[in-house]
Amino acid sequence: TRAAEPVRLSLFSWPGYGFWFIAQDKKLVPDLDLEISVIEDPYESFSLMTSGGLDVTSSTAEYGPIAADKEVPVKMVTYTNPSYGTDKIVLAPGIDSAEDLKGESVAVLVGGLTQIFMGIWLEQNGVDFNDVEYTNLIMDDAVGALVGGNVAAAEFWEPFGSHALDALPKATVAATSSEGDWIETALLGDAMYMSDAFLKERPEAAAKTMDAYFKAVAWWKEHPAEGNKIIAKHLGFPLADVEKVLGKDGKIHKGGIWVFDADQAGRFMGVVPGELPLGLSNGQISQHWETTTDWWLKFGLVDKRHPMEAGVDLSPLKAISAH
Amino acid sequence: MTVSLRDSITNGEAPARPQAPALKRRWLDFGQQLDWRRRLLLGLTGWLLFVFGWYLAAHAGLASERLFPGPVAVMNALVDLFMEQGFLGDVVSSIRRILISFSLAVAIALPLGLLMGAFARIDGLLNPLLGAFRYLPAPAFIPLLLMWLGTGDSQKIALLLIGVVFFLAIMLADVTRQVPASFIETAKTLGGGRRVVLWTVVFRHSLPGYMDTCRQMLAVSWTYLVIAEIVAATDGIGAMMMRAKRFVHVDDIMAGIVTIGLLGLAFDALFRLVYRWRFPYLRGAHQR
Amino acid sequence: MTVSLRDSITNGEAPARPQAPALKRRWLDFGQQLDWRRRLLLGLTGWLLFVFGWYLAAHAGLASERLFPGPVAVMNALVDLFMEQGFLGDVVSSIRRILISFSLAVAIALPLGLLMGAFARIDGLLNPLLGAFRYLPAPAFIPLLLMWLGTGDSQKIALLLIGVVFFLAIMLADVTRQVPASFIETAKTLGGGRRVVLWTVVFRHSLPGYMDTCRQMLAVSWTYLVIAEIVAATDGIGAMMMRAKRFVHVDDIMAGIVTIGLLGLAFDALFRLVYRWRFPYLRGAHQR
Amino acid sequence: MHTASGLIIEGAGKTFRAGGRDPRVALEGVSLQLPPGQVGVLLGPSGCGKSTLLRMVAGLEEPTAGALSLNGRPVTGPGRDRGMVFQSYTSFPWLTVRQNVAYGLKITGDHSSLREGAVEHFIQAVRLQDVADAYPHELSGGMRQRVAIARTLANHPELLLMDEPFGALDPETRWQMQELLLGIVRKERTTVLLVSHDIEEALYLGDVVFFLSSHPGRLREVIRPDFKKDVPAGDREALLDHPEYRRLDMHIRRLMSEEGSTQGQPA
Amino acid sequence: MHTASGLIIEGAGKTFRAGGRDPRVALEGVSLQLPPGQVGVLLGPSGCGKSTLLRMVAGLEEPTAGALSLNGRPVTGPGRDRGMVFQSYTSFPWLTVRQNVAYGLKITGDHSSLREGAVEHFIQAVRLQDVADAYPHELSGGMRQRVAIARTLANHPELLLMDEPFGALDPETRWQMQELLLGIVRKERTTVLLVSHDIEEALYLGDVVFFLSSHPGRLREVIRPDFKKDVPAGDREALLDHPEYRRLDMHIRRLMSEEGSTQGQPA
Ligand SMILES: Nc1ncnc2c1ncn2[C@@H]1O[C@H](COP(=O)(O)OP(=O)(O)OP(=O)(O)O)[C@@H](O)[C@H]1O
Ligand SMILES: Nc1ncnc2c1ncn2[C@@H]1O[C@H](COP(=O)(O)OP(=O)(O)OP(=O)(O)O)[C@@H](O)[C@H]1O
Ligand SMILES: [Mg+2]
Ligand SMILES: [Mg+2]
Repeated sequence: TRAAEPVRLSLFSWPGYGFWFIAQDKKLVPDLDLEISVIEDPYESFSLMTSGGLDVTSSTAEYGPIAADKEVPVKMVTYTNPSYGTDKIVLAPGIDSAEDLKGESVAVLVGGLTQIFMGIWLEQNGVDFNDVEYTNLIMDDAVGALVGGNVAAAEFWEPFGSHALDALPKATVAATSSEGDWIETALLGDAMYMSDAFLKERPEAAAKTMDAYFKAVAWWKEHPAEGNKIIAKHLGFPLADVEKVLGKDGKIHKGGIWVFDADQAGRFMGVVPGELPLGLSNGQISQHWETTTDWWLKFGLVDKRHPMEAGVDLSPLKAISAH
Repeated sequence: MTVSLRDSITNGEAPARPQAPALKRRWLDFGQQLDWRRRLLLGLTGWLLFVFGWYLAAHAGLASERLFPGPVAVMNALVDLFMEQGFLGDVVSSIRRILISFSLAVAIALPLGLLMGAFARIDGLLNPLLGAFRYLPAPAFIPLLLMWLGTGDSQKIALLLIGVVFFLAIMLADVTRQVPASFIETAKTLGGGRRVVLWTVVFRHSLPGYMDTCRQMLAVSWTYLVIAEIVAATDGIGAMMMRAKRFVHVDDIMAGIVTIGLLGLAFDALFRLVYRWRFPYLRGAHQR
Repeated sequence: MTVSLRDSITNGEAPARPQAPALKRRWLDFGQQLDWRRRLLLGLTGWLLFVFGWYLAAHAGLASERLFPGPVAVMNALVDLFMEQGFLGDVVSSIRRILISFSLAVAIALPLGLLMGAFARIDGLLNPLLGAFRYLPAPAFIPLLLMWLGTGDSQKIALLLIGVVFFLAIMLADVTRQVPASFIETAKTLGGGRRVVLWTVVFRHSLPGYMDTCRQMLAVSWTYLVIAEIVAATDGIGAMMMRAKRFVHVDDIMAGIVTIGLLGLAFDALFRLVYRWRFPYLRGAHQR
Repeated sequence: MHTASGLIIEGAGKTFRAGGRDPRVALEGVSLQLPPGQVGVLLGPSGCGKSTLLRMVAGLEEPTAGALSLNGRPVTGPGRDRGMVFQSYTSFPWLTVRQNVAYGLKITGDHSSLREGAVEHFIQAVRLQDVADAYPHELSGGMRQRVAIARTLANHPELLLMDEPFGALDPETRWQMQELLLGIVRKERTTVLLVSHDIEEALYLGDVVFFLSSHPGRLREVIRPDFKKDVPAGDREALLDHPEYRRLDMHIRRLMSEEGSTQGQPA
Repeated sequence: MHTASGLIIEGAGKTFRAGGRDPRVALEGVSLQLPPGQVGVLLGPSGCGKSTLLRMVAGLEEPTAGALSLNGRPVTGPGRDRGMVFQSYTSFPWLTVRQNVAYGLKITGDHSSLREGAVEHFIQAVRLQDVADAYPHELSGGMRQRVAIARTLANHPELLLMDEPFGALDPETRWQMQELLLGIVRKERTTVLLVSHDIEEALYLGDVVFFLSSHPGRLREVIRPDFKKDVPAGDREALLDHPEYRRLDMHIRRLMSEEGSTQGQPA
C-alpha cells in the first residue's frame, strides 16, 4: 500500500469547520493524511498558504476578491455553508432604527463579511454605509463593547448573539441571516480555500481533500450525534455549543448554519445543474463574488474589480462532481 | 589616672531615670525584618482583601455575572476544568513549553550577556542591536515562525523565546557589569587568565543576579503564553482560554488567568528556594 | 638614616632595562572604557553586519520574497508608508498611547514600589499579590476592558498599562530596597522623620535606579503595542501592521517592526541622556 | 553638674536575635556617664560592641536591657539632639557639599540657622570652602568624612556620636581632623562620644576613655587621662612625651593584648 | 646583589586621561629599587599616587612613562609572580575560607602545591583553621583580610604587594598581622612592597621607606631605618624607645605636615 499523502490544512475553532476532524477520525479518504492545525487567525493561515506551509484552510467566504486583488496566491475552491440564522445584527438598547445609528460606532470585523452585512443593512434602511463608524472587533470582544455601551450596534454569530442578548435584555435584533435576502443571497457563509501551489502541483490531492470534506459532511448527516461529539472533542468545545451551530439532526439548522453536501455545493458554485432550497439559485457564487467585490471597493479594501476566475478555482469541485 | 569600673559608677550620683521607656516601635519603619510567619500572614491578608474586593465588584452589578464572574464562579470553573475537561494536560503542556523556551532563551542570552557585560567592545558591538531587538513585538513574527517552523510546538516555543531572549541578554549583561573591578583584579594578580577570570569570577559573582533576572523574565514569558498558544494551538492554558473566549465562558478564561498566576507564584517560590539553597553566602550578612 | 633621593638613585647600579615593553594591550579585556566615537563605530558595525546577514538570508531563498523581504524591500515599504500612506499619523498615535499609558503605569507603580521597598510590612502585604499579578496575560483582559472602557483609546491605554504596571511596581520595589541603611540612619540622626527620610533619602537615592527600570519596562510596553492596537484599531503602528497582515504585506509588517525598533532605540537614547543630565554625580566616579 | 545632665547609660545590654540563629549577646550591663562638654572615647577589641553601644545612644538600635538618657530626656529614637557621624563616610552622593551640610537644617526646618550662615560657617570650619559645590564622588575619603562632620555639626547636636571617624584617613589629615574636632568641641561645648581604634587618638582626644572587653561586651575600665591638664592644649609632642601618657599607652596595649588572646571566633 | 634582581622602577610616570576631563598627572619620574627579601613601605599623603604605583607594579595599570621590572623580567601585565592584597578585603564571597586560599593554586593548576598542603599551611599561618569552612561574610574584617593574605601567600609570589593592608583593623589584630607578615617574610624570603598610612607600622615593618610627595606624586625621600639592626627582632617596645626611631618618627611627621599644607583640592 502507498503511504498516505500528507495534506496540511487549518481552521479556526468554530463548529462549522469541524468536519475535517470527522474526515480524519473516520479515515474517510484513506490515502490522504490530513494534518490539521487550529490557527485562530485566518490571516495567519493565508500567509502560511502563501509560503507553501499550508495547503487548505476553512474560513469565512469573503477573501476571494481580496486575494485576487492583493495577489495573495490563494483561491476559494468552494462555498461550504451559508449562515442560516447564526449571524445577526444586534442594536443596543435605545437604538430603534438604522437612522439612530448615524454617527455612532458599530462593531464589525473590518474586512470580514459582517462589515458587508452591516453596510447592506444600513443602505436597505436608508442610511448611507459611510454614516456610521466601523470599529474593528472580533466577536469575542464585541460582546463586551456592546454590553459596556461603547458601540451602538454589533454583528454577531452564535453564541455571541445570544450572550449579548442575555446580557442586554433591551437590545433588539435588527436582522438575521436566516431571513429574506440574507439567506437568499447567501452573503454570509463559509468557504474552503486552497493555495495556488497546491491546486497547480497536486490537483489530485486537492480533489481528494475536498472529497474528504464532503464525505465527512455526508457521514455527519448520517450520524449527527456522533459527528457533533467528534467535533466537540477535537475543538475542545462543550457539545451544547456545537449543537447550537450545527443542530442535532444533520439537517438545515435554523438559527445556525446550513451545511452543504457535495451536490448542494456544486449547485451553488454552478458546476452541477439543479436548484437549491431556501431561494438560493444555481451558480449563486457569481453574484456573491460581485456583491463582495462591490463592497470591498466601497470600503476601499480592494483597488479594482477582478473576474471571478482570479479568485475562485472550481477544478477540485468539478473533479469530484464528475463521478 | 585609671579608675576601676566600680569607682566610676558609684562616683557620680545615681542616674536620674533608671527605667526609661523603650525605643518607640513603629508599625512601619525602614529596614524592618519580618520572619516568615509574619510574611505569610500579611501575604494571606493581602490576597484575602483582593478576593473580597473582587467578590464585591463582581456582585455590584458592574457587569453581568456572565462577563465578570466572581471568585466563587471562577473557582467552580477551575474545579470543573480540572475534573471534567482534562485541564491538567493543558497545564502540563504549557509548563513544558515555558520551560523549554526559557531554557533555550537562557542558553542563548547567558553567553551573550556574560560577554557583553565583561567586555566593553562586545557590548559596543551588540548592545545597540539587541537593545533595539528587545522592542520588537513578538506577535509580529508569528507569520515567519509559522512558515519556518510549522504549526507544531517549535513555533510556539520560538515565539516565547523571541519574547524574552533580547531582554534577557541585555539584563544579564547589566548584571555582569556589576562585578567589582577589585574581584577581577584580585584574580588577575593570582595568575588568572582571561578565561579563568571570566568563569571563576565574573560568571560566578553574577550568578545570583542572573537567577534574579531569570526569575523576573520568566514572568514575562508567562504573559506571552496566551499569545503563543493562540496560534495553531491544540493544548495548553492559552489554547483553553482561546476556546473559552469563542463561547464567552469568561469564568473559564479567569480560571486560566488564576492558574497562570498561581503557577507563576509557584515558580517564583521555587526560584527563591534554589537561591537560598545555592547561595548560602548571601544569607544573613548582618553587615551594614 | 635618611638619604636624599639623588643618593638613592645614584647609589644603586643603573637599572638593567631602562625601556621595558609596555603592558600587553588586549582587544578584549575586563573593565575597558570606550569613548563615544569607538562605541558609535562598533554599534554601526554591529548593525551593518546584521543588515547584511538579513540581506543574505532574504536572498538565499529560505522563503519567498513576499514572506521574508530583504532590507531593501522593507526600506522601500517604509518610505512608501511615510510618503503615500500617512504613516506618520500612526506613529504619532502609537507614541502618544505609549507615553500616556506608561506615565499612568509609573504614577501607579512608583508609590507602590516606593512604599513596598521602604517598608517590609507593606511589602509583605502587597508583594505576593502583585507578584502573582505580573504573570497575568494582558490580552486576556481585552473583553473586560472593552466593556468598561469602550473601543476608544482608553481601552488600549489600559491594556498597555496592565501589561507593565505590576512588573514595574515589583521592580521599583527592588530598586528601593537597595538604599543602604546607612543613608537612612544618617538622615534619621539628623532629625529626619519618616516622611522626610522617605522622600529626601529613599526616593532620591533610588531615582537613577527608577529611571533605569523604567527604561527597561518601556521597552516591554512597546512589545505590547501590537496587541493593544489590534483591538478596535483605527490608527497606530500596530493597526497598520494588522491591516498589512490581512493582505499578506510582510514588507509593511517588517517596516512596522523596524519603526518600533528605531523608536525604541530613540527612547533608550533619550533616557540615557536625561540620566546623564539629571544625575551628574553618577558620572566618572573613578573610585574602584 | 546637674544629675540628669549629659549622657547617662544605665545597665544597657543588647542581644541580637537574627532569624533562626542563636541569639548573640553583644553588650551586657554597660553603665557609664558622660558629662556635657566632655569627649568620651570607646576603645576595645573588634566586635566588643562599640558600634552597637553608639547606635543605641543614637536611638538606632533598641537596648534589650537598661536605659539611656541625654540631658534628662530618655532615648526613645533617633533625634536631632544626637548627631552621628558614621564610619562609612555617608555623605549623600546626590547632593553637593553645600547641600549635604545644609541637609539637616533643611529637613528640620531650621530656617534661622540657615539664614545665619551656619552652613558656610561649618564648611569653612572643616575647610571645604573650595569644593563647596562639588559632589562627594569628586572628593577624597578625608574630604567626604569632613562633609559628614560639618553636616552633623551644622545641626547643633547636644551630643556628637562618631564611629571610628578618622580610621581610614592618612595621618596628616587625621591630625588635622582631630584638631578641628577639639576646636569645635571647645567652641560649641558639644559633648562627644566617639569610637576609636587608635590609642594615641583616644588619649589625645578623650576626657575619658571607656575600655570595653568582648564576648560579651562589658565596660572593663574607665580611664581618665587627667594628666593632660599639665600639658599645653594642642601640644601633641609634649603630650606624647609625658610619662603618664606612656604609662597609659602601655597599659591600654596590655589590655588589648589580653583581650586579643581571647579572640579568634567568627564574628 | 645581582643588578637585575628584585623590583626596579625606572622613571615611572602615570597620567590619567578620563573621557573629556583634563588629564591628571598622578605620578611623575618615580625611580626606586627594592632588593629581594626586603620590605619596602610606600608612605605619603592621600592622593600622592601610592596605590597607582602599586597597581603599576602589579601590572594592573599601564605606566605612561618609564619601565618596571621584577627580577629582570619587565612587567607587562598581571602575573602570579606579583601577588596583591587589596585594601578592600577582596575575598571571594562565594568561596569558603579554604576555597579562597586554594583559589590561586587551582586556577594556575599548581597541583603540587595543593598536594603538599600549602592551603592548610597558610590557613594555619594566619590562624584561620577554626573558620576554614566559613564564608567570608561570617568573618570580621580582620579575618577577611587574613584570608586575602593567606590566599596571596599560598601562591608563592616573588613580590607581595599590599595596599594599606591593616588600615581598618583594631590595634591588637593589626599588631598580630604585622608579626605574622614579618614572620612569613623571614621564612619565605618574600619581597614585600606595601602602602601604609601609619608611621609606626612603616618604621616597624620597612627595611626601606619610600616617602612620596603629592601633586604630582614624586619620590621625595628614601628612609632606611637601619637602626633596627641594633634592636632585638620583634621587640616593639624597645624599638619605639630607640632614639633614632623617635627622630625618624618626628621627621616623617614633619614631612607629612609639609605635604598636608599643600593639599585641599578635590581629589
Ligand atoms: N544586626 C546584628 N545582628 C547580629 N549580630 C550583630 C548585629 N550587629 C552586631 N552584631 C554582633 O554584635 C557584636 C558587636 O558588634 P559591633 O559592631 O558593635 O562591634 P564593634 O565593637 O563595633 O566592632 P568593630 O571594632 O569591628 O567595629 C559582634 O559580635 C557582632 O557580630
Ligand atoms: N582611574 C583614575 N582616573 C583618574 N584619576 C585617578 C584614577 N586613579 C587615581 N587617580 C588620581 O591619581 C591620584 C593618585 O591616586 P592614588 O589612588 O594612587 O593615591 P593614593 O596615594 O593611593 O591615595 P590614598 O592614600 O588616598 O589611597 C589621585 O589624584 C587620584 O585622584
Ligand atoms: Mg564598629
Ligand atoms: Mg590608595
